[in-house]
Amino acid sequence: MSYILNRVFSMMLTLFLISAITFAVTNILPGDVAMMIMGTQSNPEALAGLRETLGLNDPLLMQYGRWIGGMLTGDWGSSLVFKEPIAPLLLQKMTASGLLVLFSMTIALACAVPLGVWAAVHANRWQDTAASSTAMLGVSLPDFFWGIMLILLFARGLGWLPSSGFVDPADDLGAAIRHALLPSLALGLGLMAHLTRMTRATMTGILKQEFIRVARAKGLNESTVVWRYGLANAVGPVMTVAGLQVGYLFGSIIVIESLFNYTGMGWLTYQALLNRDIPLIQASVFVIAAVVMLANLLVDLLYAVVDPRIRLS
Amino acid sequence: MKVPAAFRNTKGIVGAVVVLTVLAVAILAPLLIPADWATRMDMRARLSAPTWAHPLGTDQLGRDLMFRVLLGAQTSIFIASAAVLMSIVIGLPLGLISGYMGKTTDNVLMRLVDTLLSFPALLLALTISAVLGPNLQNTIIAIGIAFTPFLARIIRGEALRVAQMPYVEAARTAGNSDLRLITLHILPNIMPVVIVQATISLAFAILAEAGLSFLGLGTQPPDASWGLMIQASRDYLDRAPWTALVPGAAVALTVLGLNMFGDALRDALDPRTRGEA
Amino acid sequence: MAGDQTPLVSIDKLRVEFRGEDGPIVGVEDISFSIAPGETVCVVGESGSGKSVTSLSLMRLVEFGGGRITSGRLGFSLNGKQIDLAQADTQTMQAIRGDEIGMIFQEPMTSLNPVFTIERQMTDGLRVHRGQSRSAARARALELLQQVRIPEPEQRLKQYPHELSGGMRQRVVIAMAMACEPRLLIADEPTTALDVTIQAEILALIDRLKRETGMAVLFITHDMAVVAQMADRVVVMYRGNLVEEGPVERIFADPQEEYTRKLLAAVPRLGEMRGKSAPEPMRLVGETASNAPVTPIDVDPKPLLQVHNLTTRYPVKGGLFRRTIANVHAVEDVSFDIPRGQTLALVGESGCGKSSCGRSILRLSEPTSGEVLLDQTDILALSSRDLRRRAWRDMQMVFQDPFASLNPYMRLRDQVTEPIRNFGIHTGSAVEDRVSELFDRVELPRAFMSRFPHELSGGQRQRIAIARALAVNPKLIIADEAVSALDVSVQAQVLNLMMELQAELGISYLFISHDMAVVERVAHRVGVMYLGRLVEIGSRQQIFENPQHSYTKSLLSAVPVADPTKRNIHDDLNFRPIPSPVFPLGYKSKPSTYDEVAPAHLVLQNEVGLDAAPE
Amino acid sequence: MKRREFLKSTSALMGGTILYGLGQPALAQSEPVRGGTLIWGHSETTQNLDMHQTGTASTGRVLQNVHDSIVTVDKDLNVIPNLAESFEQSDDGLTYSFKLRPDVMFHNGKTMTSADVKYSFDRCRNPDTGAVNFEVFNAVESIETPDDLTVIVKLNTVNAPFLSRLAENGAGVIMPEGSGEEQGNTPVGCGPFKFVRREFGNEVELERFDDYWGGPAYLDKVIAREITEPTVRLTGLRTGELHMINDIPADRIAEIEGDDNLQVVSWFPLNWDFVNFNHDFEPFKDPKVREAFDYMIDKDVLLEGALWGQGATTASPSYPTSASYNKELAQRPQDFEKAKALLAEAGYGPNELSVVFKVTTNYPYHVESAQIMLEWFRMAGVDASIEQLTWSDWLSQVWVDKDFQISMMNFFTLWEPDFLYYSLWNTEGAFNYRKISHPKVDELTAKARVTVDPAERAAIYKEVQQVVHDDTLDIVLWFRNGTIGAQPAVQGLDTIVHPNGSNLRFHKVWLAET
Repeated sequence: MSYILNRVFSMMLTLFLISAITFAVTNILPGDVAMMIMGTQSNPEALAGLRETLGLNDPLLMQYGRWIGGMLTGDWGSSLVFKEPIAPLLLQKMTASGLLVLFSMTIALACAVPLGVWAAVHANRWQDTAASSTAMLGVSLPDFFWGIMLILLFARGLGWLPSSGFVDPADDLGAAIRHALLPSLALGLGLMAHLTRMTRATMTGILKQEFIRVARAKGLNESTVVWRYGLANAVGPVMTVAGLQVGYLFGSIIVIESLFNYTGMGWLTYQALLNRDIPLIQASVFVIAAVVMLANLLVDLLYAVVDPRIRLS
Repeated sequence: MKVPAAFRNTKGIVGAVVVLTVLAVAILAPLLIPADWATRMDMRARLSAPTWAHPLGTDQLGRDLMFRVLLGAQTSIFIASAAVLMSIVIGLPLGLISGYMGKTTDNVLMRLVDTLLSFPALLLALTISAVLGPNLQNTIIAIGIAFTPFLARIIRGEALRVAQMPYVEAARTAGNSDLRLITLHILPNIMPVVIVQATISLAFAILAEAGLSFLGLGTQPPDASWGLMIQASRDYLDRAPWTALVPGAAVALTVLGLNMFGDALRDALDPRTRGEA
Repeated sequence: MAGDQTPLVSIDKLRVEFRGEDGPIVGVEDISFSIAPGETVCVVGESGSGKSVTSLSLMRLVEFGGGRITSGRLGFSLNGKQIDLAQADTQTMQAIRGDEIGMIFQEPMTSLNPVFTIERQMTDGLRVHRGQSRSAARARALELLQQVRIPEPEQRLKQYPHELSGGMRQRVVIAMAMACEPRLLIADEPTTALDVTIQAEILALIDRLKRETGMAVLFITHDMAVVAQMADRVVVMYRGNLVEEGPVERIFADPQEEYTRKLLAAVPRLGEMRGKSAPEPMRLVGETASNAPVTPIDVDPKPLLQVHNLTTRYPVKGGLFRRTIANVHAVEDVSFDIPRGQTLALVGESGCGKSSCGRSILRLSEPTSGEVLLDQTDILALSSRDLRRRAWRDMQMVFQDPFASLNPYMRLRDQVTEPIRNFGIHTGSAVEDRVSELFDRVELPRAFMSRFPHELSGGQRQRIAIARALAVNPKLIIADEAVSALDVSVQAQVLNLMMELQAELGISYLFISHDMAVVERVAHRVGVMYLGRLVEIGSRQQIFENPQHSYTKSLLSAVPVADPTKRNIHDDLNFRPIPSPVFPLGYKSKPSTYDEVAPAHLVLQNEVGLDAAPE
Repeated sequence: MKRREFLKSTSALMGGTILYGLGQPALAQSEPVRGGTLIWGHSETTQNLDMHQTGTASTGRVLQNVHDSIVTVDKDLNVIPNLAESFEQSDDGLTYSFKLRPDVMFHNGKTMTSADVKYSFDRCRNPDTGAVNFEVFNAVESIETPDDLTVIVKLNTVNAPFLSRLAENGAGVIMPEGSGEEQGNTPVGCGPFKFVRREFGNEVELERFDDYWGGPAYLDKVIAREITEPTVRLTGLRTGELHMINDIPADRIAEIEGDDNLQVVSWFPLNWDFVNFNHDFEPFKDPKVREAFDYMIDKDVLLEGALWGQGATTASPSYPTSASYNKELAQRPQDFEKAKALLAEAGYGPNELSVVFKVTTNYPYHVESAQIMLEWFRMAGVDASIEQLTWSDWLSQVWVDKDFQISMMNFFTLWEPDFLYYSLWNTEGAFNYRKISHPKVDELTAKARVTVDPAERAAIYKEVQQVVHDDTLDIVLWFRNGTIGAQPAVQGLDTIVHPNGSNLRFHKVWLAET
């Protein structure tokens, strides 16, 4: 219990730091929202008026205070460029991206774990070389390149899946899944490759442990030894790596969502950045960092579930 | 003469050959091929499929993809190396100090690093790039900074481990100052990890440069960089897939080589796996 | 016990090879011996002798480590028939493992799967081999735990391995191996990682189980004392070959082979120094010359090192803000003196604070309170600059792990040169001369100077570590388990070197060790530590011949004697587990008070531990 | 005849936006039918939906169907009544009276009155609103509403372009009184379609407004899917996911035109592009240097390279069919020798001049153009590099801070020449981000403002163009085509393009049964 409390407290502190960094960085962004809103119609007079209206002339600390206060009280403000209230917008986009992250993680784990274990069992033999090489190729290609290839193959070539767009799962679950599939796959391939390598490395280490020898000495068959005794110990480390990859995924979605016109968090953040929509940048960057951190917290807590050693300390 | 351990397996050899080849291309291509060959346009041969005149085809402005990919190696490799170098220059002292000093210094630094780690590296690089504006130097800075927290984390962990080794304590009782301890006894012992990490970071940096260029924030046209080439190919994919495949293959090959070499290096340098692979 | 029966195991011309980078490496070259039912065969040898490979081959587990049985027979009598395990298929081997042959390993800490409960790990073998239901298997597991004398077995079944102590875990591992009542138990260094009192318990347990069930035991060890205690027959191995085989009494009394003699000679036997006042060098075959007692140099009336009320506590961090929530009382009110040219040994089991004590004196760990005077200089009062400049000129340390105590990226010459230059002891060409002299002194060829540590063996590295410590002409060397990681013959050589240096240079040692037999040979005075306190201190004779504190007594009684005629390991031994050294914040420890039972022989009066119960 | 010449000759005959290359199937139009949902693959993302505040064409393109403005233009670009039944301008040019239609309904069910007009004008001119067109009302002194259907706007000085400006995108739009706050999210107007919802970044849904004063539209709904990737948009059209798309990738038009299953609507012009010099940058202070750069550029090849020929080169930025279009003006041909000579005259030897070309990624074809030009610059001995800027960075660096050396921009075809020439080239002009200060241009553009006779005025503007060209104040490149690709079922496409060339109107578009 105190372990959880401790983690939660530490999380709050990190969240606070995240908010401060986010705010600081977004405030040194060049260009400003007033300019963006007025476009080519900008002139100094109108800009000044608009800046005043938007509160861009207040001292930074005041703006930060207002921002953090708003975040805490649930008033996340509105996008300056798009005029949409931010909170529901982020919720919707996070759902979209969450779907991608979830899918790609599922795809990646479902492939990576068996492959990694298989490679570890046959360490330094052709099976290992084959699995490791496949994995290596996966991490070697930028995921947008995978995306391009997938579009060419599945959308243009075979016509099985839509090449772009996002459908709200609440509207049409089937369509939502079909639209999420290609971007997830593009994200998942690189991820799978990485997780395969990690699983292999972890399992290779575990299979050298004494308790594996003990299990064999008990006369358990090899599949029990590997898949029960071995894998049970790999779950924690692999999960941790998978958790860390959530951060990587949230970086990759910026490119992938833009490629697939999948309007999720990555797309939104990129749009916000392009448009210098400061409140939206702040909120989305903050939310992404917070979600990444939460994902890791969740993994840590789950680790405690799968590994009794953590549970007690 | 002993063969360095990293070259004693196929993976290491293949990786090293690929890395050296790419390096050779990056260094030699600009010397052997006139720079404007990468930007020379031929409006009559736009999006031309591979032909004798253009062995790897041309892009939307009729520029020869073979020359672009060869000359682009320099840009991609230079940005990636400089960015990794920068992250090491910042991350190494940071990690060393944090790991060696421990206590409050460590707590504060690592809290900061952990916070930065919550920001996806690409997002961080993208934001920094947006702050600084797009050009070669800023791309390097953006990727460099984005990679630093991760590197600092790893180095700190390694420094912490090494600082507790008996030989460091022995060196301490041998009258070494903190500075000498760090530079003579800790640093050399974490260098294998730094080198391995640098190799692998290099692979990631190439991908990151490609990603940034893909979003228009990396290398500036008409200079050729692999990421930029893939970005430019986006609108012509179904018509001229080679515009994506050619630079994509170059990225893949390089990153593959770096990863293989890095892996072999890790196996060779890590005392725990030494002599097993 | 046996003899006329057909042997249970008959190993014939076993050869095992491992895949190496430059072709196969021979693990075992040519081994033949047999084990009769109910017999304990000890395979003994130093590291690299192939003793573990032999046992793993018998289980056909060697294949999982990259080994291959290239020739030879592994006869095993199964249901009255002899089968060749070397040719057996996977199913047969799985049926035999855990059922016919049980096996226990060296590391109790890693022998159990950390994420499964004890029950699951104890029952799965039964369910596989005996097809037992969950409840039947559980009942059998309970019975086994009782058999290996684990208290509160019901409780244990629900626990995870990390919740048990090392000794307890090894008992669980043994119980697991015993589950299907195997006819052969292979014990591969089962007590090496354990403290001496726990070792005694485990050895006794294995011995009792063997007698109760009539199974045969193949016992792998490097420790001649353990062999003396356990074996019916002994197989001595060296570099993959069998050197000598015979009944334990004959091997100890009349070793035929040179190697066996050397091995036996180097083993110190507890009690053999009875009646002698001064330390004596270790016996080494062929080096009878140095067998003379070390001439004690003139003892300075003033002690070199005075430690008064030394206390070192480590904070346990936790909770919000990572505050200190408790303290580990590593060293608690310890006082002693070391005269010039003498050796004080600190003994005790792991976690007793002996290493912390040594480190605190050097201030590698910062003491909480107390006083350390080296030649009347108050070490604890020195600034970190003076500590470096002055204290460490006079005091040096030799660490346990020879592989970790040298910087792998520095030439040996530079590692020895470093202190000379740093302390400005010599300059110019004198430095080089001094280094050469030091290499000579620790009996290493000068050619080694330009080598790197990985090119040296463990014993050679430890010599470098000693040379490095000697470089500053220290008055005191703290040797923290300095010979524990070495094979016995190497250990003896290094110990002799240290004693020679003492006689020659008048160096004092703080000799920290868990090995009572070694301590008996090298120490002038002995301090016994338990839970951070010095429970008894006195001259070597006082401690070994007239121990007063109950802990000292139990410690001494647990040490196996390397003499098959003096079997002192009995199943009636029952040692109290060591209580936790973690104390709540603000816990007021009582000062240590001692009875002086004889001149300079002090025995602690205090109860030790947080909830110290009366003895 | 080259297309460019064809356009030049026909533009004199035809008024307004020229539709050409209408796909064959579309010519065989069926009878209009009511019903159906049209799915449009929109090339851009809508932003702030407040018609007053939004400055982007993308949003206007959609909202044009939700809103209606008080006056509009016909295809000859004459200002004509719209929500105002009629309008009058006083002889002194200071008073405008609008007589409103009595039958205009807002989507909220209210009938439009003069109060709504006053509200809309007041809102737009209030600086706090942040309206992009607020300067249209700069000269306005008062807005009076003597009765429900009369609005009288009084100016304090003459502002000849006032009416024309009201016919533009945002300024003349009438919103129901008090609706300002909700406009950004849920725009309310009196146009043929009601705004239903926007799924941000994804799609905008519009629904027919049955009480539209101009008669109900045919379509039940219009869904504007925002698909910014051109190839993705095209795939959507091909697979039938989309009924129509705007902005066909330039390189694919010929291909789509050849596809019998699709129709293509191209029109001319969508906008015009020019290359900008910063007149404060030392080398560009010398007209010779600017002229040299003009000689480096082959406009036809550039058009082919950047836009795959989808447009027509021009030396005049005036609306091609307008009176002020200077047909006499010819672009300078590419001539490196001349360029080098001019540079040498200005004191710059080979490779002594180095420039940075700032270009915005908002217009990918600008990036392509810049790359092509860069090659030519280098061939003429000028060392040049490109800096790609996001739209907002371009605005802040080039437009506002005027921190650039050479750049490129496009403008919507502005049919009101004062707006065009005064804003862009007068020293005081609002769009003079190039720091141009040319006494002759200043004089002429000021004179035009007070010149009443249309022919005389046109002549002055033609002279302005001549000066702009002769002294190479900027390099005017071309008019760019607008394109729509559609399924054969989409009918009434001849009415879809607003005379301004940018907006799309779905009022008279229907989906034929197939």
